[in-house]
Amino acid sequence: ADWYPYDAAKIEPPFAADGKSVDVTYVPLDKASKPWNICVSFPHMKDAYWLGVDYGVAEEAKRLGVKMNLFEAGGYTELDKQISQIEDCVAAGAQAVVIGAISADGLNNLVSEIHKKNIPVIDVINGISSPDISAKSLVSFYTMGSEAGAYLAKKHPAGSEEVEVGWFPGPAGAGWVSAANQGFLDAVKGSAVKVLEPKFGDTGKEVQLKLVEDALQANPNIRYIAGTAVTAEAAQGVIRERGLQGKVDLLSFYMTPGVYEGIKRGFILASPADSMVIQGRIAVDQAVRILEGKDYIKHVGPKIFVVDPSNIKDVSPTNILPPDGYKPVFNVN
Amino acid sequence: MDNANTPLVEMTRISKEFPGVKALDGVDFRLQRGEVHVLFGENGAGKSTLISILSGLYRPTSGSLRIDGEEVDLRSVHDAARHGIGTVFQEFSLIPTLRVFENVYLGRELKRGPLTDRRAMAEGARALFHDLGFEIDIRRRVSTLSRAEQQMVEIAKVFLGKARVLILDEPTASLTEKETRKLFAFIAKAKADGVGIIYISHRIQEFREIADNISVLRDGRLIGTVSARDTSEKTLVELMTGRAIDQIYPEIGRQPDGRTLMTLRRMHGAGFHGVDIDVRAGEVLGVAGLVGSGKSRIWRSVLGLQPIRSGTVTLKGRDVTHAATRHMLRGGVYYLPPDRKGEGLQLAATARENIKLNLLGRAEIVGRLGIVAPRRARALADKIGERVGIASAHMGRIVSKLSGGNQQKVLFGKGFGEERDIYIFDEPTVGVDMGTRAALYRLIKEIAEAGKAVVVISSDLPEVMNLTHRLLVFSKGRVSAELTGTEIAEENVLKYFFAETGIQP
Amino acid sequence: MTIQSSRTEDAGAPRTRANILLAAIRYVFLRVGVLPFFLVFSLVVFSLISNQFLSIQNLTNVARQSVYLVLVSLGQMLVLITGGFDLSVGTAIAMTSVVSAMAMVALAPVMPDMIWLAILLGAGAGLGAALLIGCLNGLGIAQFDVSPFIMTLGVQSVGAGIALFLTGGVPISGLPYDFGNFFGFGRVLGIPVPVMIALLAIVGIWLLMNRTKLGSHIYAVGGNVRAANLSGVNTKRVLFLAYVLCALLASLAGLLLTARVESGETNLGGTIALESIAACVIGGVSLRGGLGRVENVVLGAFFIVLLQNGMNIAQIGSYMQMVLLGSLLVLAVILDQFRYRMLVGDR
Amino acid sequence: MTIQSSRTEDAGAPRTRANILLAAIRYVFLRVGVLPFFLVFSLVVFSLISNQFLSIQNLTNVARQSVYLVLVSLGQMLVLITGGFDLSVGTAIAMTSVVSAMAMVALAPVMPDMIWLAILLGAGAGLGAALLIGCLNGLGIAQFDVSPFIMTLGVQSVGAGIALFLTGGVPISGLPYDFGNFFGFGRVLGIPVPVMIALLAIVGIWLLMNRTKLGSHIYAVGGNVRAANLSGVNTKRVLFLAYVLCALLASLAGLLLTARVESGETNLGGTIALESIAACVIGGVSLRGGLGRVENVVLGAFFIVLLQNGMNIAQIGSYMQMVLLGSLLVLAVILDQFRYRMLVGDR
Ligand SMILES: Nc1ncnc2c1ncn2[C@@H]1O[C@H](COP(=O)(O)OP(=O)(O)OP(=O)(O)O)[C@@H](O)[C@H]1O
Ligand SMILES: Nc1ncnc2c1ncn2[C@@H]1O[C@H](COP(=O)(O)OP(=O)(O)OP(=O)(O)O)[C@@H](O)[C@H]1O
Ligand SMILES: [Mg+2]
Ligand SMILES: [Mg+2]
Repeated sequence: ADWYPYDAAKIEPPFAADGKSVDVTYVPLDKASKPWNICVSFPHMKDAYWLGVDYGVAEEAKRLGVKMNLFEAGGYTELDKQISQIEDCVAAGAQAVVIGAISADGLNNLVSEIHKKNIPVIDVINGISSPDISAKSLVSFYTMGSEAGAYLAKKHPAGSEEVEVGWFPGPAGAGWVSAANQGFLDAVKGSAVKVLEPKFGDTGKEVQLKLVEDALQANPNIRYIAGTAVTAEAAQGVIRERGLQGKVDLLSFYMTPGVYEGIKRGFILASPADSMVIQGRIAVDQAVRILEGKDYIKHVGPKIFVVDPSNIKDVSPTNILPPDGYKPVFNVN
Repeated sequence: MDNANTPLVEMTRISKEFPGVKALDGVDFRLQRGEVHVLFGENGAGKSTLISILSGLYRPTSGSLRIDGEEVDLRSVHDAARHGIGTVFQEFSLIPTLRVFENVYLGRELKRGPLTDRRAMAEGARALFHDLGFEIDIRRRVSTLSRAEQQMVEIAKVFLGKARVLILDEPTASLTEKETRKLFAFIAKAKADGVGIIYISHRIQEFREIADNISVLRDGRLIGTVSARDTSEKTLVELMTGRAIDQIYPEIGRQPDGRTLMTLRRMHGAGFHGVDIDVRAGEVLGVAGLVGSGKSRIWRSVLGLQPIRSGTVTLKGRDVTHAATRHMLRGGVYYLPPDRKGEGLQLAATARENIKLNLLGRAEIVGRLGIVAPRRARALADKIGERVGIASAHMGRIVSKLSGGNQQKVLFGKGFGEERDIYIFDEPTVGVDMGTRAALYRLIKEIAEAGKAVVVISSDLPEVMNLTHRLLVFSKGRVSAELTGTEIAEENVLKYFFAETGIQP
Repeated sequence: MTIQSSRTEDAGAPRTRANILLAAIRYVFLRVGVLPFFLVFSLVVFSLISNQFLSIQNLTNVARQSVYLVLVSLGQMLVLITGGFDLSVGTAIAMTSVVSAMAMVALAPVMPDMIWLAILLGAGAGLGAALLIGCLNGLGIAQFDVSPFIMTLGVQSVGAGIALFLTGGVPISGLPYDFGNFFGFGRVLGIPVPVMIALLAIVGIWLLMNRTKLGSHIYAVGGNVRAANLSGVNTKRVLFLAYVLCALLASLAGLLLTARVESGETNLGGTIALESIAACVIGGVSLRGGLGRVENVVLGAFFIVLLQNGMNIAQIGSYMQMVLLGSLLVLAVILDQFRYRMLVGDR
Repeated sequence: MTIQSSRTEDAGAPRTRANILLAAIRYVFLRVGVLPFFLVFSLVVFSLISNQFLSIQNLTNVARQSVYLVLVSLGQMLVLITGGFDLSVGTAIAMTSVVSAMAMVALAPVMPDMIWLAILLGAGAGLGAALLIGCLNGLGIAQFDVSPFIMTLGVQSVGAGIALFLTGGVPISGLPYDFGNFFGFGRVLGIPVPVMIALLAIVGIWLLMNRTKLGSHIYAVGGNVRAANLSGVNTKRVLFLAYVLCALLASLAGLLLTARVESGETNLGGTIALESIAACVIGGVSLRGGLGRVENVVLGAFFIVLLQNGMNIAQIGSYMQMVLLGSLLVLAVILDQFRYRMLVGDR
């Protein structure tokens, strides 16, 4: 079962902050002409999200017949380690580099250095501000947040009864969190949805669990809990414990296996999917196309859609999630 | 300088209190230029405390201190050094991880420009050791030196600084005759240069040779200052103890033919070489010797606190040569360590808890699952406290806040926790005042007369001479004499302190 | 020094009311440490800020949230009293979570009729994994005399690597419902099961420390290891057992957390090592070893959770929370330092 | 003990070639520690695995990458030798990065003609922030006698909170180009500027430790603080200065990193505290204090970076890397333990 053609959106002009989104259908190459060496760098591989990207990157490398070599820095505080790892893999002979960046600005120098060596750099998932990037395969977290918000706004349009939403966007200060936060808040503007003060916190289950409990404590009238996937996963138990099933619904603004399972079992209401597997796949395809001098879309990402009980049966989970029991793959030869 | 009569050091009404101990009580002390002034007194009399105040280590609770007629407030050793006071502390002040010459120059490094001049320091140290006649490689790390060598480094350190006041706290404790001679020659030279010297020693026979004046301290008070030339040793000892010996030391009955409970044979280890000892029931065995003679370490190795290189230890017929400490204790040995703060007591626990710790081997206190019967343990601990004479109000106090005497009683009390056959007391009365001493001696008497074996290791000569039935004298890691009855006399013992190894009379 | 001079003052001055209050504060401070003051202070402040804070419901909420930190802090207390510390409790939690979840997920389909047996075996596997961690720590520290810092740090790194390797970072879901329903959310006699278990553990550890030989020996080893040796304590065995018990308590917390989040997670317990040390220190456990009481440690852990809860309810930003927690920790230790000096005397 | 007995053995046995080799290994081990063995071993293994590894390009790569860890490890060494440690170096780096970047971004437009002055002032501001951290640590540890663990942990938490608060977690970009061009990528005499600066720092710290009074006193305080005090060393001042110097060295690393990434970042140096301690320990610095040589620490830091580089090039998965690094650390300390016993003698 091939993943393509896949509904995607490209940004025109590429890399522009105010670029327009144009729908396209993404079709990758069939095979690479030779086994290129591609290096991939992630901030970490401690959750299912990055595992999904790993799955996409590794599978696509296998499908195209190129070599892939992946590093993870160990966390979002390890910018210096990410830099060293990328330098190391360039030294080891990488011909293209795919980066899920820890910092939007902090890698600019390195990117231009690599660019000078004629090695293409592809920006995946997180976003890098350097103009020397060759291609971007990502969706904006603003859109993710806004999709989640729009879902609620549609259910509770202006004029209907006001509903309270507890909002848990993730760790304060992280780029993707502030983008999603903005998107969510913008999308519910003008509807009957009343968002409570955002509760920032690390995306560990204990932390989110505490935040949710404390919020339910402070605001007994909450109708929805929306936030990170971890929030939604962690909240399921609390809802059940307090007998709030049906009284409080859960939303995530991105997809993980836990959220998927939750939607399937009816514990979680909905979540937009950014198809992180596909983002990984496209990044590798872009790299190969650049290396082989073929046409490529400079700035593209899979189309975002909301998964809820109505459509979950039609969605192919292997495009939006790593398969069950998938183990991280660090090398493809 | 203009007034030659101004004393170099003048300490007036100096008092110093430690929690629970009044170490000094209104002591006056003067030192002139070119004077060698001996401080004399028994253990815990306050000698070290007095010179520690002069060295800036402690600040007096009250009293004033003048140097060259000028009132000073010494806040640190560094401060004192700037006033020209150099001290050899009883407790060594060497850094084990540094080399000899680095230690010698520590705190007053030679510099060339902004950097230290290591070559000059090495040269200086070499020359100094040569002048002093100490043969030590100045590049060795101090941790690899023997105690005597460390003592030499310690001495060299203070002779390096151009001190106006030299303080030597028991410098000869572990030196040989030869090195002691060299040291005395140096002291004479310093004296001629107008340096004032404070000298602390327990060796009375040295005083005649170097001292001008002797100040005697007892229980933190100045008893008097006498001229060294006109005062006999006997008078000095009387001044020092201040009471008739037989009031303190009880007569201990001896079992005529006690069973031999423990035997040491051909014991070799760090600090002792080829030692044979029998420990018998119903007898007090004394062990005397200079610092570093091995008198402590032989027993520590028996207890498993340091390795035994060769030899055998037999306890009631069983070979226990390399047994772990706890097995020796379970076998019926009690060891009272000399350093009660470092090794003896749980400082942050109460007296009762300290004693209770040694009750945990008793079946009636600890059930089969390791559950402690709290009330029974408490009652038993209090009974032991009573037996060793700790006031019941003190049983619940944190032990570090008790006086040294009471701490020592707690340490004795730990020995009564379980049935023991052999009691080894290493410095049983260190830093303990006379009244408590008498009480502790009575405890020793009780134990011995109940048919237990008692070993008393002590650097307090009157103590070992008056308590023991049989006295072993250690010298350089060997037993230089075994004395009984009337043989146990001061000049006899002293003779064997310095006896070359193993020569029997 | 300090004590004596103030004592003399006390004796000299007339016994005014202020003096009695000061003496009472002094007494509580010396007996229990700074915690009661912190606790009273924060209770007052938070209940002024928000009237939600002191509601019964919120306080039970805090009680349940604090279960995990309490359990880990109890273990941490054991090793702190011996004079060491354990940085690998977080790894013990993650390991337990991952291993027990994997075992349950593997066993549940095999024995569908005996789901409780599968749960039991799974829990056993988790505890076993933590036991291994504890044994490693204990061995290195007691036998090879490695500094607890390096030993537990190394084990933490190794354990985290293995846990990640086992799962790839993906939560292991599909645990038996009964597990989460009972250990995560169940109630017995109206009391949440995790709270119940924590209470049992508290009582157990209290008995251990106050009524058993091992407990006395743990205090003794931390108070003065050489003196303990001379009192016939098998110091190596005691050290070893302290680390094993610590790992097992962390593991218990890991099991309860796994039940609570209903999945096996590698990223549980990321900061709990430092938090539990902080809880102990605030609860008056001395980092020099030898001092520390079970009830105060429980209070300390409870206090930290209460503080976080209060700060959450008072809407204090998470950066500010970091600053406040850090300062509080240092303050607590400085005050503890004074307390130690007062208790033991200088040097 | 150990030394003496084995010495006699050596003397007794015939001087075969194996014996000489063993004696040589013993000698190197006692003088320098385990590091040379680790280094040789990993060089051999990695160059067998990949022929990229020993290329000039990769080795200069390693040299440049190791600059930051080397600088931090030098600072860490100072405090380790005094017998403490510093967990807040990561915060010092983040603080420096954020503060200096903010200052430069604010100043550059004000003084467009004197861009170097703006850079200088910015760097000064960054160093000042780290100085504050160092002073706090030093004060708490030297004056209030707080355990280095808690003190630096608390300061770390407070500092991280403040750094995040200042930036909101968003990188500060728009630094003067000259800053990045010179300190991040510039070359002087063909040598990268960061490497140059690290070399200067190494020489400076070497001189400090081997040729100055302060250096000797740092060793003395760590070797035996009471004896140092009795020798007239102002131990509190020495302790204080060690923590200040440590923070400043970390700050220097922070400046260079900031120049390298051309933005002020709070997410630098997350694990550098533990890595630098590991580098020192592997370089033979004793956690008991008093022992440690500059050149070996530099080698230790270099080794860790080399190891990570080698593992990256050999494509060892990062989970495995965690396991390997953790085990190596513990192994190094166990071996160091033996070495210490051999050197100092078993009391
Ligand atoms: N730091 C201290 N804390 C508490 N008590 C102390 C301290 N130092 C000394 N003492 C006590 O003060 C008293 C005097 O001790 P000091 O060391 O001055 O005696 P000394 O005359 O030097 O004895 P010795 O001949 O044994 O060296 C003793 O009772 C001792 O226990
Ligand atoms: N030459 C030496 N080398 C190493 N340590 C020594 C040496 N001499 C004495 N010591 C240690 O110094 C401490 C003080 O010794 P102490 O004053 O008890 O004299 P001692 O009883 O004669 O000592 P020992 O019997 O150990 O020689 C003891 O702990 C002893 O182990
Ligand atoms: Mg003395
Ligand atoms: Mg002795």
